Amino acid sequence: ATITVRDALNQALDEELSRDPRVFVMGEEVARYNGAYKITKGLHDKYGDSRIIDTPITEAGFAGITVGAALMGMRPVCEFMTFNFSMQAIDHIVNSAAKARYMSGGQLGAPIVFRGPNGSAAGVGAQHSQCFAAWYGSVPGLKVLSPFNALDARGLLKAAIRDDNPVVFLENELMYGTAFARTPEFDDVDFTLPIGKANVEREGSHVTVVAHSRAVHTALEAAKLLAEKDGISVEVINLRSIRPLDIPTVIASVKKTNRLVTVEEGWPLFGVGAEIVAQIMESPAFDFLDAPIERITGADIPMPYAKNLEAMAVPQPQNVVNAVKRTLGKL
Amino acid sequence: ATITVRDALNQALDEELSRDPRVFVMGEEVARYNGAYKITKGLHDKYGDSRIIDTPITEAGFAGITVGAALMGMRPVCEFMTFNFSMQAIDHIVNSAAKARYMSGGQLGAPIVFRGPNGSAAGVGAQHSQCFAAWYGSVPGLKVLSPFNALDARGLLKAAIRDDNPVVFLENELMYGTAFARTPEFDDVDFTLPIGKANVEREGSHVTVVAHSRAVHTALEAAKLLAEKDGISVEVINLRSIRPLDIPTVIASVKKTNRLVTVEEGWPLFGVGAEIVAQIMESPAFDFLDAPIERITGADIPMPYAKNLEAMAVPQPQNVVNAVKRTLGKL
Amino acid sequence: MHRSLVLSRSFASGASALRITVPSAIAIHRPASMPATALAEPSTTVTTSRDELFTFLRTMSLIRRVEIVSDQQYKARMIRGFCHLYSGEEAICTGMEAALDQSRDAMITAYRDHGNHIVRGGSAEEVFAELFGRATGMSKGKGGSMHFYNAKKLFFGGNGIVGAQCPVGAGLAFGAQRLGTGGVSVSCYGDGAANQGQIFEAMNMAALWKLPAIFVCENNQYGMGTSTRRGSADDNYYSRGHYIPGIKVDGMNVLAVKEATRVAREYAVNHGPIVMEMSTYRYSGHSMSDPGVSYRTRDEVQKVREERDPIERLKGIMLEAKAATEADLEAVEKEIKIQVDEALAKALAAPEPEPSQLTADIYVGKYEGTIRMVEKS
Amino acid sequence: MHRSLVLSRSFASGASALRITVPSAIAIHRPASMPATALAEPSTTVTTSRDELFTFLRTMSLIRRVEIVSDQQYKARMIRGFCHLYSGEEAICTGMEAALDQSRDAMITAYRDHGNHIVRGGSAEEVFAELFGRATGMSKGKGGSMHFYNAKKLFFGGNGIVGAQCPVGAGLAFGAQRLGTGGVSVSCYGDGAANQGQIFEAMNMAALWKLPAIFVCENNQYGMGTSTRRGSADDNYYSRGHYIPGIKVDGMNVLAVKEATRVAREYAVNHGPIVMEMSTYRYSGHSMSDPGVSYRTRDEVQKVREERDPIERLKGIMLEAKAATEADLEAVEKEIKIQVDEALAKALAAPEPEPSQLTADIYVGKYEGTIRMVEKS
Ligand SMILES: Cc1ncc(C[n+]2csc(CCOP(=O)(O)OP(=O)(O)O)c2C)c(N)n1
Ligand SMILES: Cc1ncc(C[n+]2csc(CCOP(=O)(O)OP(=O)(O)O)c2C)c(N)n1
Ligand SMILES: [Mg+2]
Ligand SMILES: [Mg+2]
Repeated sequence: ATITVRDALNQALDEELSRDPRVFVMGEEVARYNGAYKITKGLHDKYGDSRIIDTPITEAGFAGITVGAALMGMRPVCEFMTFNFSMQAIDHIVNSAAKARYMSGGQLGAPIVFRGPNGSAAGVGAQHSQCFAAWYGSVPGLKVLSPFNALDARGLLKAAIRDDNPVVFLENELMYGTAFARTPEFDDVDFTLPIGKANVEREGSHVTVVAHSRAVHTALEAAKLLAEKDGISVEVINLRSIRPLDIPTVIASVKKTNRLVTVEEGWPLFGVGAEIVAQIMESPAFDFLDAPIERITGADIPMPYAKNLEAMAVPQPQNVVNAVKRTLGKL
Repeated sequence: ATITVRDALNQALDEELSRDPRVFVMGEEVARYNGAYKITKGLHDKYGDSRIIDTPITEAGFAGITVGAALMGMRPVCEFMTFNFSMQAIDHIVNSAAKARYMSGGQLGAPIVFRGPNGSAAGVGAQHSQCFAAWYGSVPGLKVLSPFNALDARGLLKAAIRDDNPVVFLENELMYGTAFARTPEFDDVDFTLPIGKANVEREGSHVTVVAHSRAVHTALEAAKLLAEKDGISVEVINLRSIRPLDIPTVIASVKKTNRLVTVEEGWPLFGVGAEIVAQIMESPAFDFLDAPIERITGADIPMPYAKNLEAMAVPQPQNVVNAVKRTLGKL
Repeated sequence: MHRSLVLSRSFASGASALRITVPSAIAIHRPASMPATALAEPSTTVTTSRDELFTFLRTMSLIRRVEIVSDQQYKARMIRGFCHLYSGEEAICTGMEAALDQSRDAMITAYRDHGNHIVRGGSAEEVFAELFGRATGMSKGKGGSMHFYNAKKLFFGGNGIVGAQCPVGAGLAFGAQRLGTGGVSVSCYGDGAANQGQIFEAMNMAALWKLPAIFVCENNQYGMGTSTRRGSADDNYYSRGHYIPGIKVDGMNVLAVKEATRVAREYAVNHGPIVMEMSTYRYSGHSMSDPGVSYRTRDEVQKVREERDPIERLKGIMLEAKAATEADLEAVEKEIKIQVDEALAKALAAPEPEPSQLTADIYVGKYEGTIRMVEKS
Repeated sequence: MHRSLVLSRSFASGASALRITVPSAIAIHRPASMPATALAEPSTTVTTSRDELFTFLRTMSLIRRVEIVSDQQYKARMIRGFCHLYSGEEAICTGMEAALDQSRDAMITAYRDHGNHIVRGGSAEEVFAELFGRATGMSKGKGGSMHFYNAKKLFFGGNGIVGAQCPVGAGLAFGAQRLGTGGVSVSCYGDGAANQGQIFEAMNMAALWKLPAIFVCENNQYGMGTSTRRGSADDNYYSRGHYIPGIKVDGMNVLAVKEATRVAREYAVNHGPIVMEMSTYRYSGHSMSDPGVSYRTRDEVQKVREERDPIERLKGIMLEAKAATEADLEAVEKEIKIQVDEALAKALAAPEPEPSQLTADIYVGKYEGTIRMVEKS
């Protein structure tokens, strides 16, 4: 049996809504329209106006409202139609939610899940394609998750909703429709994945490739190509969590493979790959590296609309193949 | 003769206002109040309501207005009372200004300088102490400058105002009152510093320390201590520019010293130091490193108010001393 | 627009004045503090001409046709991502433009920008080429449907962030004021956008500084699937500027729009900001991914099409005024169809942007760094 | 507040009702769409008691004294960074609190939060300790002047970002509504903050969802150095909610504030959001770094102090009502002075936070990563 990322997210929301009456979903078009990307499909029918709440187009306002509701004891799920629009509300995420507990000496808590599609989609241009993993990942007080497949989507979203801290949950529109296998544990209503733990999606021995979100797919495609055509065995790590960042899992892999490539769709500078490189250099794994770490990233440009340009702006499997080969001295 | 950073900024604004009638300054309390930190002191008296414009407390609104004015051919200087409040307007900086030229196929231009104090001050707590260097530094379409001393302040601000692209100009409140020597070229009305060029503030041979903004001061203090007490010769590089990042200058220095420490006051993850580490690993300088690069950063916490805690949250000269010694195997 | 759409055949009588009766403004908001005489009542008699009426017809038909073809091309997978059609709303930009001065009045709108682009001199070919992501698109194929601009004609887009165009639009007015051009800015936004806080911020500053800014709320009754009643505690958008005046107009009557815009422009130039609420309707779904029938009935859409369609109403006016015969109208339709088909063919044949375009136009002048690609090396 | 400030000596007559005449509301805004009866007129006769009047006096005097001492301590460099004093505005939080139900009515304000904190049960000692960055501060010394909270008493700060407290405050009302507590939220914001777009966003949603939210604009005439006239195109803040009702009150008369708040609370619980504009004045500069005399005259400040001081006016009322003698009033002053001096001494003697506090309270429960320090190793 398989399930799409969309359905996995929908199920996770459904279950958490029915498990805990304090959970509610708020955002633009989440209720009657069933969500711009149909993640909340059917939930309004099932839970009604008081749990699934359509807002006007006012991200600062409704994000702030979810913070207040959380302070009063509710467990909001705040949907941004896309994370691009979270910039309107970023002050509430950072200043009202993330810092609240610390500034209050532990008195306040804002257990909110800020979720929605993040990063680039297809043909939506510069204003609708930004990846916020590194920005939010830099903010103490937040946890930042970045699921790749349906298992991640379900397990991490449920974990996020149950977490007592504000969580930024970065989905990927292009993955919504992709179906993945359903493992036996999957359907347990209490199935969650641990926050802060990366997952080895594919074992390998020659090179480690670490990625998050849709870039994991790109990495897996590359791994397949490399195995088939070149007999190169790639270990693919799916980060799952951007904050905390599970460097121990990367270290363990690098100690085995002695080579590392990072893949992300976001902009290169001050990005996820940069932090991984820095932390690996600070770790015992550094001495195990047989080649410099390679970073594959989104190009350092606003996202172009034209298809040919867009393809050049986002990592393709071939880019990963090239990087892997470079670390092996085979290119 | 000496001049404070504050006066250097004030002079630079004054000169550019008088050089180009399209330049104006807009922000909260910039006019009659002479600026919350007095950077615009006297300018309203001199240039009047049409050039120095007080706004209501509406960052999204007035930042957007500066974008529109720039599109119409003006050269706005948009002051954020502190960059913490730029989060209210970050969408305009990124989506309206930085991406405009690209999305329009080169038709639109938004030559704006977004400026104000950035990063931590003293005793202002978590919401007023955030460093935005890495966030803005990640955005294509922007240039991001981070002056350290009065020379930087003057030379870079004038360069920023004359640049045809949107520039984020990150000042540091704690440096405003510090006086620096005035070199002969300083007073030239056309004195500018090149954007994208780092500056070697102190030459040295054992270790390179690279920093920006007030952390340059911390680095210089550490260099002094190390020279005096331990006979260690530290080369201190003042980045000046976060985007573009002048890695060639860092590379050249590392090739000489074989050791590198980065210092910044911002949060560690996905920060300036991380990017430098990653770029050095990607560069020919990597092979010249005799020790892993050390990162000294702000602690990964919201800024605490209490003085003793605050001091632990921000890099002190001793932290840099320790890091330098670690790279030399002397600790 | 006039330049690119001059009548191909010109009669001696084409330019002579024609006076046509239009419905009065639906509502006017005059803040208590404002002198009653500052804002004139839009006239119920509009002076136009046969030429102008034909120009309106051509423009609106062109926009409609472009949208119909865009719809087809989207379904044929030639257009990617978001694509928001303007069908039903053509009278707004067309009527406004007739009361504006393109040489100094700036215009900005949101992502539903094909129509505004066309009235500001954009050709159908440029529109299609942009939608197809071709080098000959108005934004060289880099912007897409949401990002049309014509800087030379003071058209500034084309903004995908709901509401963000309004402070920028106020800034255009600020620029015009400081540069002393005598121009105004027109910022179009939707009924959904009307709730965005930054619009209030922009209106406050515009009022404080008496910026020559016209804020145009295109009230098409829905923001995506949210009806005005569900999204706005107060759906009288014309008076939501509160301390600045407002006019509510039938945005599906091109002559009423022209007349109200004339009045609004006059006010804006002399006194400062003003709101116009254009009562309108969008025939299509919100974007191509929205069938547009889950939150409203097919009947509702059909009824508006039948009773208020801006093109049909203009045709009715032209026939009634004896400014045109049925045959004339049909001729225009045909002419536009041919024009659009030709444009489509050219756009389809246009080349993709050169790979070098990937890194062009990020900065103007020299960029002092290197632009990193997906692979650094 | 009542709990922490009970009269030390209680007379048999202290609790018995006293009826006092207060000035009527300065203005009331009733949106056209609202039934006239929904919002009662605040009464010009307020029922109070000798006990309550003494409680008011004690609270306001305590706040005033705390601010005076804070000013001294700031100048003595015991307090760092920003410090915004509330002197002159004491009647607002004091009067409101008397009409609220602390067990279910939530309160949130901005950075000028010492007064609100005190009426929500905060002691002078906790205030000073926080200002000095000591472990016994209300936020363990981690927040500072701008960040007081008392979550148990539903006081949520303490927000340094101008305007941001208002959507959060609406969210507190949302929480109260969904949890069915019967409580309201009170969100205090300044005249400068009133222009922040997110306040309009919050009001729109509060109106759509009928949230029990009271938006309290503390109009002290200036946002930093900007007078209301220069910052707000419309400085009638009580009616800026436009489609929601508003009451403008003399915010320097504690009884008028109490009565208006009673009416507003009644409305909010039953009908939804309402705005209160409190006409007030701040005696000090904006913060300790502002002398506060460049944008207003010393005379202006002096005049308000003489004519409108909330403490002096309460004293006048008490004397007139024969609820107190001059000697009683002096006794309160002395008592408060002693109380504050003791608090100050304790706070000064309190320890700094433990170094381990540096990384405490970032997350609740386990954090799955390691928190990086300035030096990693
Ligand atoms: C800040 C922001 N939030 C959300 C969106 C997603 N979005 C795009 S259009 C739209 C509806 C806008 O409705 P309206 O303003 O009425 O304009 P219309 O589409 O009807 O022309 C939404 C919610 C966005 N682009 N930007
Ligand atoms: C978003 C934001 N912008 C600017 C500031 C800086 N600032 C702090 S207080 C203040 C003035 C606020 O005035 P008002 O709302 O009238 O409150 P008052 O200080 O008079 O109580 C300003 C501009 C801020 N803290 N947050
Ligand atoms: Mg609409
Ligand atoms: Mg004020």
